[in-house]
Amino acid sequence: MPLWWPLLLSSLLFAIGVYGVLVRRNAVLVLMGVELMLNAVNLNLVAFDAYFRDVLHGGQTFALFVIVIAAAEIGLGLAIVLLVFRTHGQIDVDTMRELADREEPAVAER
Amino acid sequence: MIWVVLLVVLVPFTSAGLSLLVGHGGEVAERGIAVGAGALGLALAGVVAFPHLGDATPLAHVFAATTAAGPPIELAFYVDPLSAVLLLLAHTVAFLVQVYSLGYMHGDPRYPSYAALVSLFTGAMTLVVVADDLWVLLVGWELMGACSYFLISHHWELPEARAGAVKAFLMTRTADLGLLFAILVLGLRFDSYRISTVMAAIADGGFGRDDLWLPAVLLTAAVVGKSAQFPLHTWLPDAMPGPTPISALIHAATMVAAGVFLVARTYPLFLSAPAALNLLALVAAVTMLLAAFYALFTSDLKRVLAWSTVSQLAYMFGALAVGAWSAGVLHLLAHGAFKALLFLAAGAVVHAVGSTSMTAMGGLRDKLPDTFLTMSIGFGALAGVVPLVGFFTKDAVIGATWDAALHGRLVWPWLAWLLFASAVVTAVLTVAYSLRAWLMVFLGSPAGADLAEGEVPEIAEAPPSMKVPLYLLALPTALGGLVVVYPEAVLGSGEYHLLHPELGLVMTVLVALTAAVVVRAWRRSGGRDPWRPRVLPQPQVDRVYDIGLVRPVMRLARLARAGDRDVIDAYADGAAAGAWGLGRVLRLAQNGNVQGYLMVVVVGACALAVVAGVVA
Amino acid sequence: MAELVEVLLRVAVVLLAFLVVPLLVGQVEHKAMAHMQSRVGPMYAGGFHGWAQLVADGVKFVQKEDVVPAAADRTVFKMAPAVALLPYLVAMVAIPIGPGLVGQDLDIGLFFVVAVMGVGVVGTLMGGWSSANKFSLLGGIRVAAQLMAYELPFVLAAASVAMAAGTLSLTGIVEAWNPWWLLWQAPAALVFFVAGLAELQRPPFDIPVADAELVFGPYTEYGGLRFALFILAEYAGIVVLSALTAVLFLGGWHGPWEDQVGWLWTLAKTGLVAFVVVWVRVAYPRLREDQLQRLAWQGLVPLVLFQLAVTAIGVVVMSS
Amino acid sequence: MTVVEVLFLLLGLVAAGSALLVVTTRTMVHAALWLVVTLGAVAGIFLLLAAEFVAWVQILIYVGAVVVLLLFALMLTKAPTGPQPDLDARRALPAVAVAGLVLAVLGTTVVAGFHGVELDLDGAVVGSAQTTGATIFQQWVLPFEVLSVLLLAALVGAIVLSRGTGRRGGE
Repeated sequence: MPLWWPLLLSSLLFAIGVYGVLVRRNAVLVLMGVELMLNAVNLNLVAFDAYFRDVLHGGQTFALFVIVIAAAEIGLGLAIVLLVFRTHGQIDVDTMRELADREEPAVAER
Repeated sequence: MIWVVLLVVLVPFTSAGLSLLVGHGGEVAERGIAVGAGALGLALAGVVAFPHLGDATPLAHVFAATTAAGPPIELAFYVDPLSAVLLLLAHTVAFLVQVYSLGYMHGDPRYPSYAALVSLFTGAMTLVVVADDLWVLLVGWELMGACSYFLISHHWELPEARAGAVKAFLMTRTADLGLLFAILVLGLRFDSYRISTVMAAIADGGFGRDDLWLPAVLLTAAVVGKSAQFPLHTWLPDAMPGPTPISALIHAATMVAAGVFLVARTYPLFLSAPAALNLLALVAAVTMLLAAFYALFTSDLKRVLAWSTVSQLAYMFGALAVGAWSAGVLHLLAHGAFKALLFLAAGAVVHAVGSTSMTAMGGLRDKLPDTFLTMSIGFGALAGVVPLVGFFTKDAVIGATWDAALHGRLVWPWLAWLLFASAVVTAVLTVAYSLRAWLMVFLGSPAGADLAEGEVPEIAEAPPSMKVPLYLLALPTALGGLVVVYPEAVLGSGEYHLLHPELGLVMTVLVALTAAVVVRAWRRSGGRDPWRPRVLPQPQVDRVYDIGLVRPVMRLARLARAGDRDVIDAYADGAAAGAWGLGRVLRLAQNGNVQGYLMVVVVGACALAVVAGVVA
Repeated sequence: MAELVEVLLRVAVVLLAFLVVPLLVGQVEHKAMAHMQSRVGPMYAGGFHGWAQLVADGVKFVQKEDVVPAAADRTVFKMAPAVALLPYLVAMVAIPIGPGLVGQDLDIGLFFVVAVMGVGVVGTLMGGWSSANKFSLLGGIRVAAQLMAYELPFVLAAASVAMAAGTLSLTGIVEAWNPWWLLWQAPAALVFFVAGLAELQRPPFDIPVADAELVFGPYTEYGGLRFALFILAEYAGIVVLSALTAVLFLGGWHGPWEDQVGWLWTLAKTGLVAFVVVWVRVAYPRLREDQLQRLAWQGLVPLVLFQLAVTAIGVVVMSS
Repeated sequence: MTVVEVLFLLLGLVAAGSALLVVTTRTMVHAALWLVVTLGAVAGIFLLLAAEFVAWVQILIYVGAVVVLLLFALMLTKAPTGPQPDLDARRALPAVAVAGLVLAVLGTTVVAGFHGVELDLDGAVVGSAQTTGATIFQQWVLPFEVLSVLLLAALVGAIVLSRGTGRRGGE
């Protein structure tokens, strides 16, 4: 099997994940896009692990680490989402713009 | 012993720091610190001073020295009879002022800072007196200027107090430049900043008559400013809004005395610089006469005393200018005693009456008996009445100018004659204004006699804390003439020519005649002012300063400000406006949409990757 | 060719077991529970003790109309029972009955079984959400919360025994088993069993289907064959859990004459555990939601962490 | 075409197709379910690539925990049954462009960089639990410990986040 097959699949999954993160309005769906991206990374790691015949299995090990990090990330992310839902009543990413630089900045008096 | 010297310097500074630290913590503690430190300082000054009076060998010690390039700056002390007497004078007056202030400043909300500044002032004067290094001396010198600024503006809610403080600060500070440059010139010339080293080198000779005129003239300028001599004399009378004990301190023992002290300390330099001596003589001759005239016509008690200080200081400079070192120094001591007495007594009067105007006084002899007694002694000394100290020292000064006029070598003869004439006329005028003030304050019809019964202000004698210093000062004022008779006991053995019996006789006659004239004029005026007080036209010096200095500086400042605003600021404003405008544009991207941000981030990352790929 | 035949044969046997054994468990549940509660129930189908009642039930389920609620998400609704059932079938493949008697001996069989069992809950969630019924939705939420809480002690308990054996292979674990493990791994066994019950939503952990509050939780809208599949999944889950408990903690085929009748020992132990599962349902009242969470986080997790420490110490001591 | 290649292509198609459905479906829960399919297919690919342990961890953590959490969150945030028209923001075109850019950059890189390189899977060391465990606790023990700290931090963070409003719940 050519090495670029899994790599291309990984790229494809990553791009799809990017699209999902960019276009989805619901925060949970955005998180799903993030999961897709993380999985693409894992696929890459595992493919290269197999290609290099790594006796230390660095690729697989780090794929495991990425999975752990993904679990932590999803736990925190969903905690935040639920918090937002409790305070805002919805989890639409588009409407969460409290950080927008909207007002005129105060100009120091001279 | 040398550690005691260090201690005598440190005690006032420590006391000042403590006073500020304790602050308003407690009245008792505050006052205890001020007076206790004053007493301790006086005791230590006595320990230091008495062994060094007379023929004792001077004490010199270097504590530390800088090791940088150039002549070393040393923390060096030097105690000789001159230092010793001035140390005694300064600490005595300072202690008495602290005691006196207990009564005078009672209830003043700013007493802590006041007491601290008095201590600091004393410490600064001590430093000047015992310093053997010119830079150390400069430190004390400038510290005094700063202290005087703060103390004159003690009542800073009064506009004239603020103005007087600023004026004193600016004028003395301008003159101090002379001292700074003199120090630099001397350091360059002699490769040392030690006063004793430099003076010994000058005394050894090897310098032509005109070699040292520059530092000497520079020092003269500094001294003229510090001691309020013409033409830098205008700050001293304007400093009168300060508390009266401060006037006593400044006029008698510290600030203005420092000028005379500096000349006495660097006397070899002046002796080898005739230009400076001539200048000093001229300044003294003009100043003493001018100030006496002002004193004659002002109706403000404190201003009378202030102008008399200027006039008396001119006597000292006159004596120094004609080579009569001992006469100048002794007159400084005598003046310190009786002027401190006069100011403290005047403070008691002002304290009782509530005004400094002599027209508001009169007939106070019965109401303020202690003040009357002591202040009479002070006025008598000022006027040169026979057994009092002022008679002897003034006689010595006039005698010195007479000798110089007849066969002097140090100053031009005509200048010596002018000085002599000035001194005699000033002595007459001094009698006139002293007597006038004395009559107006203590005799005649009481102020407010034309008022109704209930409206007469209650006038009571000062508390003991104010009376005791008056008597303590009256003692040397009355008996200090002995020093002139036996100067060896204080200044060490040497040739003295201080007593001039024939001149003293002439002067006494003149004093009596003048007194008779003044009393007659006073009688004719009905027990009020013997002549109409008027504001004499100032010799326009302030105006000259205004036109020649103040206005150009202000104009320059305005120009600089305009330039700063319209030119320099334009760049800053432009930069700010540019950043602001750019920020407005960039803010459009900050719409709060995380996904929008992310899109930019991803595109940026891709662009970077492409660039990296192309470059690599 | 022989290999292929063997594989096919094994799969066929597993499939057969999968179809038969859960029914046996169901029958046991019916009858044992009935007798324990002194409510005899139907005694007529098949004659003796109504042994064919289960078959009759099956026939009845098949005959019923396939109803899908109008607001439901049809695809998901229909797929949910299959998703719930299949993982247990797959899990059974890796469980050894005797030495060599296993569908597929995997190197990391334990991990495989645990991972696959976790998938089963997705089916329940699908059913709960797609029914478009608030009881179902609430039930689904409870299922998810319960799974989150009990997955951790479940996996950690399995990890404890894996650590003791030094392998993840189920066959290897049974081979490494020693009777004194009954004492050493007793807390892990308890945690594994309790957490497994909770994952299966078996009483007393059946708050998601609490009929007094939520009708029947995620399964409310299901009827006929689909409901039967869910029930079957539950019984299959009991079988897998019981078999795993037996294999991991009770020594599998170890016992007298194990060389000849080892497989029988495994089945007997599995049956015993399955009976305990039924017994527990009858004996204990249902836990409240908060009690459920507290039991998991304040009881089981600390206990199993303690067990892990004990296991680690034991392994180090014995290996030295 | 070997069996492995055929299987890979099939699984890859499934993974890519279901991933596309994850990001395009109009029904939220379907997205989560399609994610399950994607993750399962990727796990299968892991199996093909001799990463058995990673594959089952993927199933255990992702399907067993992450997806359940996602479904849990969807249910708690009252995700409605049935398709929703406004699930996507009105920036699909730029998003497609950006995703396409990413794909172009990554794809050209990997295809150009590894064109003609064969992935030889015969005799590859299967990533069993033993080898993985040995490497994790020997070579990679430091990152592992760092990761444990990270997990602890995430745990604390999640607890704080969920409890924080609980105390202010009265409002």
